[in-house]
Amino acid sequence: MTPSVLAGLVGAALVGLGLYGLIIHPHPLRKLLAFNLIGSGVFLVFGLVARRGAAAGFAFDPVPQAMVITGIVVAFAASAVAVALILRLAVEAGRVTLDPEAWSRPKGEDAK
Amino acid sequence: MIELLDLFCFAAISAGTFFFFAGTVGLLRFPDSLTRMHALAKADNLGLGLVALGLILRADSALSALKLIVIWALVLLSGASTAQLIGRALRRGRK
Amino acid sequence: MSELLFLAAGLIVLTVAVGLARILRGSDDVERLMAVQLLGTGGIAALLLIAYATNVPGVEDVALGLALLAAFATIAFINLIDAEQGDIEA
Amino acid sequence: MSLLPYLDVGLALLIVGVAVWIIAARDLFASVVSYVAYGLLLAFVWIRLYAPDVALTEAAVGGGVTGVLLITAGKRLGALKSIAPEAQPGLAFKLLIGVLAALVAGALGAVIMMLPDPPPSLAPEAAAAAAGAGAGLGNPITAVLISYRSFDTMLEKIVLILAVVGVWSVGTDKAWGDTPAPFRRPKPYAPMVFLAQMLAPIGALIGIHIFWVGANAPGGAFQGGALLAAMWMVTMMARLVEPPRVDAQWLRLALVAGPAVFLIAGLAGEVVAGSFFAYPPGLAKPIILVIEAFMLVSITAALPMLVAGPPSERSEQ
Repeated sequence: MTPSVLAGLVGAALVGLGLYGLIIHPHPLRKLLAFNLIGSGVFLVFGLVARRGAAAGFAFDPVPQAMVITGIVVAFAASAVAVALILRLAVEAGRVTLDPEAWSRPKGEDAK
Repeated sequence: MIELLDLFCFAAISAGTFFFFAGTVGLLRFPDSLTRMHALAKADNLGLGLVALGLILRADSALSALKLIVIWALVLLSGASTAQLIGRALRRGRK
Repeated sequence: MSELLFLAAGLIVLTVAVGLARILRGSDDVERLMAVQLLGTGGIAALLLIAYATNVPGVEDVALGLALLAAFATIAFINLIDAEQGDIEA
Repeated sequence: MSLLPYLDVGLALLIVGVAVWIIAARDLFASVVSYVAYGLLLAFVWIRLYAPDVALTEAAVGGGVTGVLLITAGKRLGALKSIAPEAQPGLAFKLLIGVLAALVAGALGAVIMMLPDPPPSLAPEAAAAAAGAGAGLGNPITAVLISYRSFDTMLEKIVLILAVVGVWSVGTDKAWGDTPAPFRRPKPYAPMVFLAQMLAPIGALIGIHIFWVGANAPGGAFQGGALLAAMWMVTMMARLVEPPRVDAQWLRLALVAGPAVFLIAGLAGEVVAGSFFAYPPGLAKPIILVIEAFMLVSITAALPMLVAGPPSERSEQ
C-alpha cells in the first residue's frame, strides 16, 4: 500500500467519522466541526487522485490540487458564515440549540 | 570533511529530539501548569533550534538555510511572548 | 542518513502525541492551548525532517507559515479571556 | 527496510485518533482545540502527498485562521452557562448512525481501492496551460488556478465576498456600520504589543515573499494572503491598529478589488485575445501578476472580516 492510498483511506475514515458526528451531536458548533471533518476527508481523497495522476513530468496532477486549494478557502468562508449564524442564534435564543421548540418556551424555562 | 558535517548533523538532530522528549516528560511529570509551561519551553526553543541547526547543513541554498534560521527565530519569539501571556492568564485564573 | 531523519521525525511526533493526549484529557483550557503549541513546534521540526529526507521542494515556506502562526491561536484566546475579565491589573 | 511506512501509518493513526477525539470529546472547547491540532497534522499528510502548496494553504487557512475563528466561537458559546444539557440521542440511535457512517466510509474506502488504472490525469493539459496561456509560470498549480481554471478562481473570490456580506448581515440593525467585536480589548497589553510589533513586519515580509515566489514555487495569492490576513488580525488584537468600520469605503474597495480586476481582465481577453479569460501572449505574465496582486489585497481584507464576525455596537461607558 502506497502512502497516498493510505492518505485516501484516512480520508474515507474521516468522512465516516464526520458523518457520525454531524448526525449525533445536538450542538451546532460540534456539527460544524464534524462537517469540516467530512470536508477535509474529501480533500484527502482528492489528494490521492492528484498523486495517482502524476504525469507530464509532474509528481502530481496539478488540477485536483488546485481544486483542493480553492475548496479549503471556500470551506473556511462557509464555516465563517455558519459561526456567525450560530453566535447570533445563541444571542437571540439565550441558549445554543437547534431545537425549534426552544423558541416557543420563554428563556430560563429550559428542558428538564 | 563530509563525514564530519554528517556527524554534526546527526548530533544536533539527536540532541533536538532529546529535548522534545524531555519536554514531554516534563509535561507528564511536573505538578502544575507553570512548571509544565517551563518544560514546554525547552521543546520549543532547544528542540526545534537544534533540529533546524542540524538541517542547515543539508539545505540546498543559502536562502533555505536563512529560512531555517528565521523559522527558529520566529518560534523563539512566539514561544517567549506567549509564555508571558499564558503565565498571566494562569495567575489570574487562580485568583 | 535519511533513515535517521525519519527516526528523529517519528520520535518527535510520538513524544508530542503523548503530550497532546495527556493534556487534551485534562480539563484546563489554557493547558490545552499549550498542548497545541507543543504540537505546532514538534510539527514544524518533524515536517522539516520528513521533507528533507523525501526531497519535497519548497517546504521551508510551509514551515515558515506554521512558525508565523504558532502564536496566533494563543493570542486570540488570551485576547478573549482579557475581554471577558476586563483589564484588572495590566 | 525503511522506516517511512511506519511513520506514515503512525501519522494516519494519529490523525484518525485526533478526529475521533474531535467527535467524542465531552467538552466543547477540547473539541475545538483538537480541531486546531488536526489542521496542523493534515498539513503533514499533504507534504507526504507531494503537495506543498496545499500544505501551506491547509496550515494557514485550515489550521491558523479557521482555528482562531473556532476558538473565538467556542469560547463565546462556552461562556453561555445557561445552556441546559441537551438531550443526547439514545444508544440504539447512535449505533444505527455508527453503522451507517461505517458503511459510507467503507464504500468510499472500497472505491479508493478500485480507482481506475491507469489513472486519468489532467496533468498534460495543465502543463500545456502552464506553457501556453499561463506563460512563464513555473508552478503548475498557480498556472491551473489563474489560467486553466481561472473562472473557478474568480468565482471563489466572489464566494469570499458573499460570505463577508452574509456574516455582516447577521449583525443587529443598530450596530450596522460599526466595527466587529472580537478584536476589541480594553487596553493594550505590553507583551502582546511587543509580539505583534515583532511578528507583523516579519510576517508581512514572509506573506509577500510567499505570494511572489508562487509563480515558480509553492505559494501564491491564497497562501500569502492568508498569512497577511493573520498578521493584520494580530495587530488588531494587540490594539496596534483599530479594526475598520464595516462601512469604510477603503475596506469595501479592497474586498471587491480582486474579483473586479480578475473579471475585467477576463472580459478584456474576449476582446483582445479572442476568448473569455484568454491572456494575450507576451503580456500573460504581467497581467497574471496584476490579477494576483489584487487578489492578494482582497484575501487579506476578507479573511479577518470573516473571523471578526458581524459588527456590534460599542457598549456605552
